[in-house]
Amino acid sequence: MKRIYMDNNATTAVRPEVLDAMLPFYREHFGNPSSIHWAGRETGAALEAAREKVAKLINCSPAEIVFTSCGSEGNNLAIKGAAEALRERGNHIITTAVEHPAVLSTCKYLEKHGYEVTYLPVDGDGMLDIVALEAAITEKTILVSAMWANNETGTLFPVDKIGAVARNHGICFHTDAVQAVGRVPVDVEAAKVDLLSISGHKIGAPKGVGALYVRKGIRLVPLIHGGHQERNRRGGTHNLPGIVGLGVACDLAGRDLPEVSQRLRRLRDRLEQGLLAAIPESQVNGHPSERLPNTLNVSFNYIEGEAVLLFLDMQGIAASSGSACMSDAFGQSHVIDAMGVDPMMANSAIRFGLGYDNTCEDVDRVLEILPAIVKKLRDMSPFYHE
Amino acid sequence: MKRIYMDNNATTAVRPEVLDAMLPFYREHFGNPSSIHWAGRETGAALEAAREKVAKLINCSPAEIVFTSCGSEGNNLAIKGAAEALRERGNHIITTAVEHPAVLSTCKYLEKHGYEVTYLPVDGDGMLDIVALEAAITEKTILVSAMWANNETGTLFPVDKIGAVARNHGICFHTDAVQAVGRVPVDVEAAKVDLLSISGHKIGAPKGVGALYVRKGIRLVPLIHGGHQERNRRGGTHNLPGIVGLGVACDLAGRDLPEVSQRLRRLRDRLEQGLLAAIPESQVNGHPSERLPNTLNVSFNYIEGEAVLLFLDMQGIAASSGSACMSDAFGQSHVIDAMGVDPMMANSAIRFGLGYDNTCEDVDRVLEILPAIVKKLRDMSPFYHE
Amino acid sequence: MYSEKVIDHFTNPRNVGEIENADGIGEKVSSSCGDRMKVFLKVEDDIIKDIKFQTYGCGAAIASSSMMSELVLGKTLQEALDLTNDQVADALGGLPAPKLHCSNLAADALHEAIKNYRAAKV
Amino acid sequence: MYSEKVIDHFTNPRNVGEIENADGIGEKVSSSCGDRMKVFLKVEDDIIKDIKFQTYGCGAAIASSSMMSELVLGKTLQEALDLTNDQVADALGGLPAPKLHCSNLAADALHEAIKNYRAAKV
Ligand SMILES: Cc1ncc(COP(=O)(O)O)c(C=O)c1O
Ligand SMILES: Cc1ncc(COP(=O)(O)O)c(C=O)c1O
Ligand code: FES
Ligand code: FES
Repeated sequence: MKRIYMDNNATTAVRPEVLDAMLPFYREHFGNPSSIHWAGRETGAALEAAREKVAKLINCSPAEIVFTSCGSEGNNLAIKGAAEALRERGNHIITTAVEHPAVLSTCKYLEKHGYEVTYLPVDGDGMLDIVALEAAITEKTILVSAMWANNETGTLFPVDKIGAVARNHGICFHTDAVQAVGRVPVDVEAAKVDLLSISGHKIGAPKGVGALYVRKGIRLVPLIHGGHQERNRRGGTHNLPGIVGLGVACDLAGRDLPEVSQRLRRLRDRLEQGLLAAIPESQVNGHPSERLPNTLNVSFNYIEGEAVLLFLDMQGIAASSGSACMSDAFGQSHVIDAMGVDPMMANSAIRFGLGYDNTCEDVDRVLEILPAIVKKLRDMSPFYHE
Repeated sequence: MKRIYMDNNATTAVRPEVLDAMLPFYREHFGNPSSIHWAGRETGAALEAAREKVAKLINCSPAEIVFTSCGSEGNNLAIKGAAEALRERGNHIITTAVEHPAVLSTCKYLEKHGYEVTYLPVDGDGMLDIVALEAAITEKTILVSAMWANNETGTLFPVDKIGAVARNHGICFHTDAVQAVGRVPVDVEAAKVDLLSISGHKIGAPKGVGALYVRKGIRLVPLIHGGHQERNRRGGTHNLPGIVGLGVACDLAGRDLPEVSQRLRRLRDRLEQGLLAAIPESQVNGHPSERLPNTLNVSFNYIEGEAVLLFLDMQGIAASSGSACMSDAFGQSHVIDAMGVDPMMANSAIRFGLGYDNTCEDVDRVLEILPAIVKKLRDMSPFYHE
Repeated sequence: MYSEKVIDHFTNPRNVGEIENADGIGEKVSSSCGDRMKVFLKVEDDIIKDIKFQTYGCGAAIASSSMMSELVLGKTLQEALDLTNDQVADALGGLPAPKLHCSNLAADALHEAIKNYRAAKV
Repeated sequence: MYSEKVIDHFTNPRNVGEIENADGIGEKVSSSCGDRMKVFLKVEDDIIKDIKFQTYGCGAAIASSSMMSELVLGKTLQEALDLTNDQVADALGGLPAPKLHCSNLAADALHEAIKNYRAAKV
């Protein structure tokens, strides 16, 4: 049975060029880049070369890149770090109801420590209302954290407008761009971003590495105190193989982005239109146009998403319901919920995240299999009557 | 020119068996272990198998292992996490003057947030006085953080005694065992440890992975908030290849420890005795017997350590002065300083950290080269008169 | 994560559907996840002659419904009332901890159907 | 981290040693790191006929001393006084930022030696 992986918003396979570039750094060039001897010099140069590649992809200068261990660390460092550094100026943070748990639970944590957090609502397409953002700003507002692309629906926030509003009010702007970087063009200058989180394993780099963009002049209290690494912004010996991999993945993403995103968009649209046509009472969750090209979140009323996923899995097709990190918890996705989707519709939502390796045959196989699964489950459902 | 790497306290090469075990997890088994489909199931099993291996090496149960990205993260999570969780019981922390920067700068940070920290002194061998520890305890003491093995000198603290004192007083005990695990036997039950930090890249696993042992029942506020990973103690997608590598490295370390530590001790002693015999006015920094078997910290009066390291480096020999993380800073090591070593002697301290791959020839080459380097530098020194 | 038995019952659930003119109908909604199960009974001489179910829920809920129906078909009402949620889960070879509550739907809906059957007869 | 010139001067430092009965001796201790440099001069007709140094310090300090000695040997005292720390660092092909202060020792100790030579002559 051919295995079809369509869960690339959860994580991606490491690209072969990335792995090849990493391999020499495990056993041959393994020195600590902070060391003064040959073993450190070798890796020191590789560290800075990778930094330049990451910087280039998002249009910043290398010194503005802080390497982290994952997107969650980046989000925690950005939000806690900026909140603490700016504490004397205010205690109000604005975020949105549909952020990743790494942002939401960090904000909940800060609420226990004297910060006030506004969670902006979204509309039925998962879109943010920029007027509501402006209205939420008070003179105590020190930080806006709003994601670039939603991991569950793919909806793209108007980051440049958010950035302009924040800049106008002199407020620090963090964006969780873990799903956006490498999938859509990301330019920190154009979007007036101050802090931006990246995660390697969403773009063909390995798990265990990420980066935080920190605009020059933005103060940040470190999350991981320690040595002088990363200009005192992140302690710990550098994960050289991972960092080298992230560099190469950013390089490839920058090079391939126009072509790959167009190809994935075509596949995604084929999948979307095929499913909507074949399965009555189904709907897409997310913005019709302002959406990641690889993402399809779709609901089939009267049945439960997990059951659909299990049947897909038995046929070798890997998809997911919402964020992987939530899948051991119950109930609906907080994202679909916030969009005001009817609860039964929401419960049936499943997410396809297409990736570099997906083909047209993959899509056609899903189109062949999924309608029958939905029918079988609906026939079991007490809510469904043909 | 043969390259000789003797900086294994800074970082080690990944062992071949470890790398082999990791490789399938980059491109074949790359699923997110939190996912319910085949790609997640594959890695979920590997994640738990690795957890068992790490647990076995330090004699704890797998549920007590939290995977981290490095030793520094583990130290930050342990100290900040426990300090905050225990805040209502008190605000006093006891640590030592010779801890790694990841512990010391975390404590300095907490001092800015209402905590009081006692930095216990050490004697001329870098040894902790257990009576001084007892004397420092107040009714507000909530945490003791004392390292198992010092990274610069190799001195081993009497962890079991510290653990007994802490347990008697009902105080949480964290130990930074980054240099100890895999090099000397570590048993969290025998030592009555509550929190213990491990770093992969010091024991033949890759950079970018570590673990924190958290005794059952010990409450900890997370450092990286996010999804439900690691029983809510550490958010972020698991670094599967790294974690698998850490598991295998722990397995190998447990298996080989008696043989390897004996072999390295013999090499280290040969190096130590050879240098002391060949170079007058030299001394060992660290405890004569209670010391990591692989570590030699040695001073050659009248000259500067960095100059010695540069000459060694030109001959292909990688050693270091103190902790790599400090090597872009100036001045003496805070560890050697705290031992009360005369400043000029302290300035000349260099550290050899022997590792798995070192041979007797490696040691003999250092013995052949180093005395001449010291002589050359002494001949240049305004302080030296034969 | 799921045992083979769960997968089997989930993939090929036994006794799915409705019974027209059922003697007893029971329905249960999970308080923790909102999932729902409906049980239809045909009873003769206090014996369950036929049973069907409809389930809106996760894989564990569907498998539990199917297993429950198999366990009580042909049994007396008293035997059916003695069936516990734990027994359903055990018969499936166990369920992952976060999925244990799903098996609750099955026995509870069954008991509800029996109660309604008896109430209608009085 | 270090340029080839630094490595060359560090590995084979020129003019190391002492001059017996030197005409001028200067010494400088770094306030930032405690390292120390001593310069010995032999002067004839206001020209540096011989120069030797002793340095207790890092690689950059040793290379700076050596480069300084080479730069001023055979030069007039005035030319030697005009030599700046920056010129020493530049002649070495630059030094890494945290090591810039090390080159300060060299010119400073030289100027000290000239000062002492002149003071002794008076
Ligand atoms: C004693 C000790 N603690 C902590 C660390 C930090 O470990 P890592 O580099 O994995 O963050 C090190 C090594 O750098 C160490 O030697
Ligand atoms: C939008 C978003 N933010 C943050 C994260 C967290 O990234 P990581 O798993 O690398 O910690 C993810 C993915 O899990 C994500 O999709
Ligand atoms: S999650 Fe609702 S019944 Fe299983
Ligand atoms: S560090 Fe002291 S002179 Fe360079």
